[in-house]
Order: sequence, then C-alpha cells, then structure tokens
Amino acid sequence: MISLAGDVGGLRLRNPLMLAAGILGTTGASLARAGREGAGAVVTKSVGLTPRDGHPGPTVVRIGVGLINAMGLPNPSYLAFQQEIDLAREGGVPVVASVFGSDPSEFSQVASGLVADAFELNLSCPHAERYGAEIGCQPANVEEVTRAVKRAVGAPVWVKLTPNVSDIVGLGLAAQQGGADAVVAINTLKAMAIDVESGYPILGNRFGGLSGPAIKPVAIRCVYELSAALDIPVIGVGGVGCWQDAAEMILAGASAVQIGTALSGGYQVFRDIAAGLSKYLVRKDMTLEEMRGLARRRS
Amino acid sequence: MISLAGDVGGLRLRNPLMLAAGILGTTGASLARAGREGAGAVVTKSVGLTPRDGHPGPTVVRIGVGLINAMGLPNPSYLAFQQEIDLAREGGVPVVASVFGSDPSEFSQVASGLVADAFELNLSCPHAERYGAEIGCQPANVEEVTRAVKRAVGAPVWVKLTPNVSDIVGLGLAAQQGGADAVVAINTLKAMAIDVESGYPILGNRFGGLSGPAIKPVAIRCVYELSAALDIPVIGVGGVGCWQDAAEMILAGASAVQIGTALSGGYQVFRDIAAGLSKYLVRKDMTLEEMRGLARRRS
Amino acid sequence: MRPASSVIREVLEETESVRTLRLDHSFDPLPGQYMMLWVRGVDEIPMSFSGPDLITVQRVGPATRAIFSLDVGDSVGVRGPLGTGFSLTGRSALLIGGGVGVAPLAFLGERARAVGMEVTSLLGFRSTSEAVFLDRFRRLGRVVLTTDDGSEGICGHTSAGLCELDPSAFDQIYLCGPEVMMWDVIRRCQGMESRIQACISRYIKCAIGVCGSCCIDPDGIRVCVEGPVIRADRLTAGEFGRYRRGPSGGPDVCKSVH
Amino acid sequence: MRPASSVIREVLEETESVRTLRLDHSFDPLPGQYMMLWVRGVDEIPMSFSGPDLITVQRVGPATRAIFSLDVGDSVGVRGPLGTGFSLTGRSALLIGGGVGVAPLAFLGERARAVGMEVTSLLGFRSTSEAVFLDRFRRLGRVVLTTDDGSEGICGHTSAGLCELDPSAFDQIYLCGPEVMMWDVIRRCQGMESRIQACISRYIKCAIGVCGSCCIDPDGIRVCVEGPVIRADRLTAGEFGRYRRGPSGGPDVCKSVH
Ligand SMILES: Cc1cc2nc3c(=O)[nH]c(=O)nc-3n(C[C@H](O)[C@H](O)[C@H](O)COP(=O)(O)OP(=O)(O)OC[C@H]3O[C@@H](n4cnc5c(N)ncnc54)[C@H](O)[C@@H]3O)c2cc1C
Ligand SMILES: Cc1cc2nc3c(=O)[nH]c(=O)nc-3n(C[C@H](O)[C@H](O)[C@H](O)COP(=O)(O)OP(=O)(O)OC[C@H]3O[C@@H](n4cnc5c(N)ncnc54)[C@H](O)[C@@H]3O)c2cc1C
Ligand SMILES: Cc1cc2nc3c(=O)[nH]c(=O)nc-3n(C[C@H](O)[C@H](O)[C@H](O)COP(=O)(O)O)c2cc1C
Ligand SMILES: Cc1cc2nc3c(=O)[nH]c(=O)nc-3n(C[C@H](O)[C@H](O)[C@H](O)COP(=O)(O)O)c2cc1C
Ligand code: FES
Ligand code: FES
Repeated sequence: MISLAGDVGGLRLRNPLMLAAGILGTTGASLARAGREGAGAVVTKSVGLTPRDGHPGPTVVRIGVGLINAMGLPNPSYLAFQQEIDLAREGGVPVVASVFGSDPSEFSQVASGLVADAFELNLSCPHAERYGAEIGCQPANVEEVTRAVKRAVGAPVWVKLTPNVSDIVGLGLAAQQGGADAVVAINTLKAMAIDVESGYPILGNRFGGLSGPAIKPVAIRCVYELSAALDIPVIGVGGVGCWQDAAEMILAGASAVQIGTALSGGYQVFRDIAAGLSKYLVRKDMTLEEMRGLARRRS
Repeated sequence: MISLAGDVGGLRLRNPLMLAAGILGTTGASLARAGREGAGAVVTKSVGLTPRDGHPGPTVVRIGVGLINAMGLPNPSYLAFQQEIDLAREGGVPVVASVFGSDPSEFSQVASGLVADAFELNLSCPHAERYGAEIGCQPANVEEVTRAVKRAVGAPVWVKLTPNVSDIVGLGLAAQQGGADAVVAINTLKAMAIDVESGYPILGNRFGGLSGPAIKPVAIRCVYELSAALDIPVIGVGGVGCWQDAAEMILAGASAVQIGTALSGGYQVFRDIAAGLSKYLVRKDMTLEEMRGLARRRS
Repeated sequence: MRPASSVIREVLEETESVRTLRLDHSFDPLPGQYMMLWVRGVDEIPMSFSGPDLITVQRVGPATRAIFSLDVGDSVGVRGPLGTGFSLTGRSALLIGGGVGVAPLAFLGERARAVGMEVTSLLGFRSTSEAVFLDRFRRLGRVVLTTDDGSEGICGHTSAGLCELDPSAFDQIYLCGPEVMMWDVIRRCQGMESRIQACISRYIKCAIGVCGSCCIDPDGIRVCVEGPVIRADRLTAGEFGRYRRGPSGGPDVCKSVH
Repeated sequence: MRPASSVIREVLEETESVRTLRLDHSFDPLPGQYMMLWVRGVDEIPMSFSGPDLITVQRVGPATRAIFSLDVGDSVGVRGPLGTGFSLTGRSALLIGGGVGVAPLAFLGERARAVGMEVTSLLGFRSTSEAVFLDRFRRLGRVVLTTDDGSEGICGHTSAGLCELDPSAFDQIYLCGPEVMMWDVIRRCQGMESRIQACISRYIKCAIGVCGSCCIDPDGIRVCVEGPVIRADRLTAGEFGRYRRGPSGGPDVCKSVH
C-alpha cells in the first residue's frame, strides 16, 4: 500500500484522516478508539473555561441530507478534561485539543491549561452565544485570538473557520497573520428545522449547525479558495463520508481531512477511506503531495 | 378545498407557490406553462442591460443533495425580453421580472425598461463577477439599489438576498429601509464540485451555487430570522420539493414560497404542494394566516 | 430521521410517580430498545419500550414532569426504536429488575414466554407502593420480590433476593435497573458474565453515535447505538458501577449500594 | 448525477469533419437519446448516440474541435442517456436524415430491423465526401441519397428525394437533421404529422429540465427532457422551423432552406 503519511500543520500523521471536533470526542476512551480504528489524528470535543451542560434536547436532528446539531458546547471545563486527553493518547495518534472561549484571554487560559499535541481554536460554532462564529466572523478577532494562543502555548495552533461569512479567505488570512499553523474549514452552516406537525423548531436551541453531505460542496469551495490564498495548510472538513469525498477535498487543496457526521456509520470509515485513497493513488500513479490542489492547476 | 389565496408583497396570489428565478424562466412559453400548471406567480430568469451567453458548460451538476449551477446569468438583455414577459402573462398569473445590474443605475435602467407585475432584484447570485452577491453582501448597496429601483418603477419591488453572509437580517433591514415591498430568501450557497477522476472543477465557471434539499435548513433559518426582524413579507425559497417543505417555510414565517430545483421532477410540483397544504390546513383547522410564523410563537 | 409525531392513546397510572403511556402506533421494537421522546418545548429524553406501543415513565425532573402533564390526545415527538435489544437465547431466563427498570423486562419476559422459554423474575422496589407490573411478571412464571422497606417480599436490595435462586441454573440473565443494583448482581454472579445482558443507562443526547455523550470507559462503547443492552463481560473493567458522566461529560461517582 | 469518466476506445474517421468515437462502456440508450459530453476545461455539449457506445461528432466550433484533438485512451465526462428516444411503431419505417443528423438514425434503423421492421432511408448530404454511414443504412434496406452538389444520388436538398418515395406508405417517419430540412419534410407530408417523429436540436445547458434554455414555443416543451424526439404535430404551430434561441435565450431566425 502506498504511504499516506505526511506532515500537516506541525504534526506528523500516519494518514491524513482525522476525527473532527465534537464527534465522539467527549471521553478519552472514545478518542483513543478512533485512533485504534484507523484515524491519523483525533480532535477533542471543544472545551472551555467552565463546565457547561449544553442545550436542552433535541440536540441533533437527522435530515435526509445530513445532521443539524445544537449541542451547545457541553464540556466539563478544561480542568476536568486533561485526564481525557491523557487517555486519548493511548490511541497512538496525535491528540488535538479543540478549545473555545469568548475572548483572546479566555482562549489562552484554556489552551495553556492543557497539554496536547496541537490546539484547534473553535472560532466557528454557529449556535452558542458569545462563542464560536459570533466572534469568529470578524477577521480582526480571529487574528487577535490566534496571536494570543500562539503566545501562550508551545504546540501548533490550528484555527477552525466558519463558512457563514461572505469572505472566508479574509478569515483565513487573519488566522495566518496571527501565526496559525493551519486552518480548518469548515464548521457547520447555521440552519434550522421545524416540526411540521407541531410548529415547533425541532432543536432545543432552535438554531443549529448543518453538517454532512449537504455541506460538502460548500466545504470544497472554501478549501479551494483558502488553499489558493494561504501559505499555511488547509485541513478540510464537511460532508466527507467516502474516499471520493476525501479525494475531492485533497484535490481542492486540503492537506488533511476531518470526518464528523459520517461516524454515525461507524468507526470503520477511517480504514475504508484510507484504503480507497491508497488504491486511487496507485491507479493514478500519483503521490498524495501531487494530488493536493490538483484542481487548482486544472482550471 | 380551503383557500390558499392571499396578498404578498403587493400582489394578489391565488396560491403562495411561485416559480423561482432562473428556473424555466427564459421563455414566455415556459413561464406561462408554470402558471397554467398551478403556480401562483412566476419569476423570470434574471435579465440585465446587455445580452450574455452565460458560462461555458457544465453549467449544472446534479449531486445527491441538490444541484450546483453556474449558468452565468445568460439573458438576451431586457430590450429583447419584454416580449417573453408579455407571453408569460398568458399563464394567467402575475409575472415578476427578475433583474440584475452592477450598480443602482443599471438596476433602475433595466427595471424601468420593463413592464411587469413586480420586480425581483437579484442581489444574490453567487457566481457572476460584478453582479449579484458581489454587491448584495453589503447592506449599504442593498439599500441603495432598492431605493433607486423603487424610485424608477411603479410596480412592487422585492429584493432577493444572499445567504453567504454572517448576518442576513442586516441585508433584509437594508432592503426594507430602501423601500422594498418584500424580501426573497435565499439564493444559492456558494459551492463547488470537483471531478475525482480528472481533478477538474466540474462547472465551467469552477464556482457555482448550491440549491435543492441541501440548502433547505439554511433557508428555513434565514426565513425565520428575517420574518422575526422585518415588517415586510418574507418569501421563502430553497429546497422546497413537497408540501412538508413548503409548510416548514410558512411555519418559519414565509408569506409565499418559491420553487426551483424541484422543477426537475416536473411542473406538477405546484399542484401537489398546493393540495398537500390545503389538506394540512383542513386537518389542523387553521388558515394560512394562522399558520404563518407559528414556529416563532412556539419557541 | 426527524421525530415523528405520535398521539397518546391511553395513560395508565402505575404508582404515584410512574405512568405508562400507550402511543398511537407500534414501533416494532425489540425489548431493550429505546426511543428518544421529545416533549416539545422542554427536552428530548431516552425511554425504554415497555411494550410495542408502550413506555413507562418515572417522574424525576423537568422532562418527565412535563410528560406527566400530558393527556390522552396530546402528542409527542418520537424517534425510534433505537439501539440494541436483548437477545433471547437458551431455554430459561432470569429477569432481574429494580424500580422502573423492570419496564423493559416485562416486555422481554412476554416475548420470552411467547417463544417457549421459562421465565423467572427477581424484582426489587423501594416499597410495595412503588412496585410496577407485578401482575405482568406473575403471569410469566415465578416472581421473587424484594422491597427496601420490607413492605412486601424480602426486605432489602434486589440482590438480597439472589439467595432464593440459583443464578447459575439459568441459561441467560437479563438485568435492568439502577446501576449500583446491576453492578451488585454482576459481582455476585462472578464467572457468569458472558450469560448476563444488562440494559444500562448513560447520558444520551444524539442517539445516533456521533456526539460522544454516552461513551463508556475503557473501550469507548457508544451506549446509544452499541447499547443500551451490553453483555456483562464488557462492563466489568471500566467505569460501569464506578462513575458515570453527566450532561457536561464530566464523571460523577455512582452512589454505592450501601 | 455527476459526469462519469469514460475512456475513448476507438476513433473512426467518417469524413474530413466527422468522427465517430467508441467509448469504454455501453450506456444502454434508446436511439434518439443523447448524452452530455464534457470536454474538460472546454465545455459540455449534447451528442446523440449513434450506437450503444458510439457518438458521431461533426467539428463545428470550440468543443467539437477539442473532441477532435482527443485520442484513444483519453477520457471525457459523460452524463446520459438523457431525454426521450424514438419509439418504434408499425411495420415499416422511413428514416429521413441530413448531414451528421443521420447518426442516430443509423442506430435507430438497426434496432428497427432487429425487431423485424422494414427500413427505407432518405439521406441528404452536401456532397458525397460528406456522406456518413451509407454502408450502415444500405445494410438495412433501400437508400435514397441526395447531395446538394449532385456529386452522388439526386441533386438537391434532402426533400428532393421525397419524389422517389411515397411517404404515406410508411407506418412511421423518423427525422433528424438540420431544422430547415425537417421543417421542409413536415410541410411536404402535411396530414401525416402524427406519424412523424423528429429528433430536434435546441440549446441544451442543464439537460435536466430546470434552466429553461431549451424550451420551445408555444407550449414551453423542455426539449432536454421531453425531447429531443418530439412528434411533428407538436412542432407545427410555434417556433420550430422559424427561429431558435441561442445561448443567451434570445431568438435567432432559422436560415431558410432556399
Ligand atoms: C436507554 C435508557 C432508557 C431509559 N428508559 C427509561 C424508562 O423506561 N423509564 C423511565 O422513567 N426512565 C428511563 N430512562 C431514564 C430517563 O431518560 C430519565 O429519567 C430522564 O431523562 C429524566 O429527565 P428529566 O428532565 O425528567 O430529569 P433531569 O432532572 O433532567 O434528570 C434526572 C436524571 O435523569 C437522567 N437523565 C436526564 N437526561 C438524560 C438523558 N438525556 N439521557 C440519559 N439520562 C438522562 C440523569 O441521570 C439525570 O440525573 C432511560 C434512560 C436511558 C438512557
Ligand atoms: C439533442 C442534440 C443532439 C446532438 N447530436 C449531435 C451529434 O450526434 N453529432 C454532432 O456533431 N452534433 C450534435 N449536436 C450538436 C452539437 O451539440 C453541437 O454541434 C455542439 O454543441 C457545438 O459545440 P462547439 O463548441 O463545437 O460549437 P459552437 O461554436 O459553440 O456552436 C456551434 C453551434 O452548435 C450549436 N450548439 C452549441 N452549443 C450547444 C449546446 N449546448 N446545445 C445545443 N446546441 C449547441 C449551436 O447551434 C451553435 O450555433 C446535437 C445537439 C443536440 C441538441
Ligand atoms: C454533533 C456535532 C458536534 C460538533 N461539535 C463541535 C465542536 O465541539 N467543536 C467544533 O469545532 N466543531 C464541532 N462540530 C462540527 C464538526 O467538527 C464539523 O466541522 C462539521 O460537522 C462538518 O463536518 P462533517 O460534515 O464531517 O460532520 C460538531 C458537529 C456535530 C455534528
Ligand atoms: C439552474 C438555476 C438557475 C438559477 N438562476 C437564477 C437567476 O437567474 N436569478 C436568481 O435570482 N436566482 C437564480 N437561481 C436561484 C433560484 O431562484 C433559487 O433561489 C435557488 O435555486 C434555491 O431554490 P431551490 O432550492 O428551490 O432551487 C437559479 C437556480 C438554479 C438551480
Ligand atoms: S448519545 Fe451521542 S454518541 Fe451516544
Ligand atoms: S437544457 Fe435546461 S431546461 Fe432543458
């Protein structure tokens, strides 16, 4: 089998497939399991300064084209979370801590309070007041938060961007300017579902984030735009469920690919996609490096 | 059968279901057909100052969750288009002229050069340089264009908004401020698809707009947010293909619903949805008016 | 998929704080499977099936209180059936349940009888006034009853009833109830873990195996889709019986049985 | 769905400006159906099937020129089969084709023979050097040939060959070729419109019936999905033969036949 290993955003990965933030990332055991079942790296659930129970249910609605979720950033606080990261390491792959906060100092406090292989800054969750996309839709905030965390920690810092803006490239450039080692695109699209029988918005929080197949075309576009404009690596996420999806991301310019919603089909998605990508590279007689961003050179 | 008739954005409609802009809207005959086959109103293809052939093909990619298109605003110019509008009238329902331009004066020139029952300003197409969303993502532009067209024409003016922004409500408020009689939400999401075998972006224009089931949760969210904030009616569009989808839009606050991508299943979508909505209202013992925006009162 | 809307057809008072609701369609569940029940405007919570169209609810907090305010003709949102069910194997079954946890076991026992299995039940309640479904269990076979307050049957926790029975004589043991009770039984039945199926409870949010809320140590089993019924030999080496995670994901220690 | 990738297995030179490509899989099309052929980096254009795995391309502009630069082993993107095919009815068929429009008719004629129909062909070309598929047609039955320059067969437009035949003697007439030719034939066969099927050409962009580019007056028929094969009685009262729309949607007058 051809090698899928490579360096991405300051980490050495055995393959470019990662567990996305907030997916089976609450416990060290479930994170370690993703590593054992073939992921190249795992990202934790986003953690913050103080414990949060999250939004009331329903927190996830499955619709034909994906999921809408409003978990509401439940987490036991960073203080209680180090033990999960330590356990997650037993999966044998790098563990990336996803962190959130309401301002640069909160972000820095959380990140510097944790030991992890890298940090992913959640500046993009579309359904939590004062957090995520509420700050992350302004390039100035993105740059400031990134710079603050870069100063506070030694590990690589990735910035996860929101697609709910007119210019995601502006956010990516701000992250790069702030010193980010990579950007991650995209978080979910702000969305909603209503129960026709009762008239109620289905999610306890009314608004949520759309993920899964529905958002892949938006994610591909964002990855393509970002990788054309940035010098730092772009990690693609959004709607990847099979090797063709991952290939599309890499052709668009992604250095690695995260997988979220597709985990509802089971952990074997990592092995299946890795096998599919390997076969494709062999058939095309190409390396992963040559494949990356090919779509930009083809247009 | 319960009545679905009502006044929407300055027009009297026999039912709240319209053919969306750019869908079978190139010829008077196809527009008239939509009227004859059950639409409550029809919106034309967007027309501009000078003829445009549109982007090279592929112009439309069908993906599992919808379509991605980059037609590139092909149109024979407004001068050649009046005859189509006149023919379209033979469908027996109001004909709304969708117009585009690169600045307020271009918009006004095109609109005042046409006779139609209402105008829809395309400030939202995501894949034509200098047009659509490129100007429509700034509230100030939206307000200015709306005001200019309002001054130039006697008919009602609707403004079609782009969802590719962090705050669609700001755009809606700008349209209202500019004198719009209604807003239409949403146009397509900026998106892309790549051919895995060759590495080429599939669309001739590389970037295009995502429509169909994939975007309905985003459209519902936008309609909900807009109808909560605006005094003028909100016309919902995005992913409606069955009566439940239309019901979700109306529950979210839509005064009328436009249908685009679902026409690929045939014109009977209008009659099917109208029948489904009527039955629903009878079963729930509700009027269309009572149904509208129910989700806001339920949360 | 989206929650379906289901109308309540019947409300049965079991005890002061437990009610059974009959819904307007059968979900064709396996005993042990659950549904996510959406009380609109309040919350969505997991509920085991106590029959093809039945759920049995104990009032403990906001969502279950809201369920108690519903009446015949009201509707709820339902997703299900979800998760794994009990699997019926062998010729003799011992059902061990505590409190409202006996609900899925009554359903299971009826299915076991229907396929000709012998059914014995060991049921524990705080007091006789809190006992539910005794008649359903008695119709199935022998019932050993315990109450914490001694108001009926053996006085003590459920496991106190084990002395009346020889667990090793049964082909399969089915557990549902408070975690400390199940833990206690599993410990007392050492060596039989591979013949014990436990229906366990964890904080279930997404119910489709993505959010991570329900995962248990040490293997990261997703209780919502790989459970709630889990063989006891997968439960002995980790968090089960020791701690469980609340809504934030942080662990709380399980109250010990004594 | 997305365009599939198909490899060119064979390239056959028919004339100086017409080539037939054999693709690496059969699309199981009906004669008359078409595919959208994506020449990557250039354009996507409609092409009729001239066989289960064949298309026959005339070089006229950028996209077709790009096709001519492709070789065996190169690949193209394909969507199809699309649209309606010819329907085979009756016992005798008259095929009337002009130029590269004869391509789908050769495929149709072969299918007609295979089900035992009698096949007669009236084929028109500008000159003998531009004639294609004569051998395929001759294998099917009688062939009447016309050339504009008189280099072979009857000198004149295709319809000049009608005097050699009695169109009313055929159960069904199948047309494909330049619009003015088809219009001319339909006019000369007045009263027989319901027995004539014409494979017509309009500007096809989306090919799935949403963009409106291909719609024809007066009924708004979507040629891409309700055509390209349309019965002649639906073609006599509107734009067909009079004007057609270009890529902008604006009408251009059809060049008259003389
Ligand atoms: C698979 C499964 C099957 C269940 N079957 C039944 C049943 O048949 N009958 C019954 O009465 N109860 C059942 N429960 C427990 C029931 O879900 C909780 O009692 C209910 O969620 C409490 O909600 P509340 O708002 O009333 O109380 P809260 O005050 O919100 O919670 C009280 C306690 O209930 C538990 N709980 C709350 N929310 C959840 C949740 N989303 N997931 C899991 N536990 C939660 C926690 O332990 C919490 O401390 C089951 C739980 C699970 C996991
Ligand atoms: C249903 C159908 C079946 C066809 N089958 C064949 C065939 O079997 N063999 C063959 O050689 N040609 C066929 N054509 C015509 C072929 O599609 C055009 O020749 C081709 O699109 C020209 O593209 P170009 O870039 O080479 O030329 P251009 O210079 O772009 O166009 C030359 C002319 O081709 C036509 N054309 C261009 N683009 C399109 C389009 N998207 N849709 C329709 N017409 C277009 C127009 O009349 C235009 O004036 C068919 C057309 C249709 C509609
Ligand atoms: C249930 C759920 C929870 C999520 N939680 C987080 C989170 O805590 N932090 C974060 O940055 N992204 C979170 N996401 C977003 C995902 O990491 C990912 O960006 C998004 O789902 C798109 O990828 P997918 O289509 O593969 O799921 C969550 C997504 C889902 C579905
Ligand atoms: C092929 C195609 C062409 C379109 N052309 C236009 C257009 O010219 N002007 C416009 O405002 N919107 C245009 N749209 C957007 C639709 O009007 C509509 O906003 C969008 O497709 C979402 O609705 P749907 O999901 O029902 O298709 C077009 C959409 C498609 C698919
Ligand atoms: S409840 Fe979400 S993974 Fe189990
Ligand atoms: S080509 Fe688009 S409708 Fe026919």
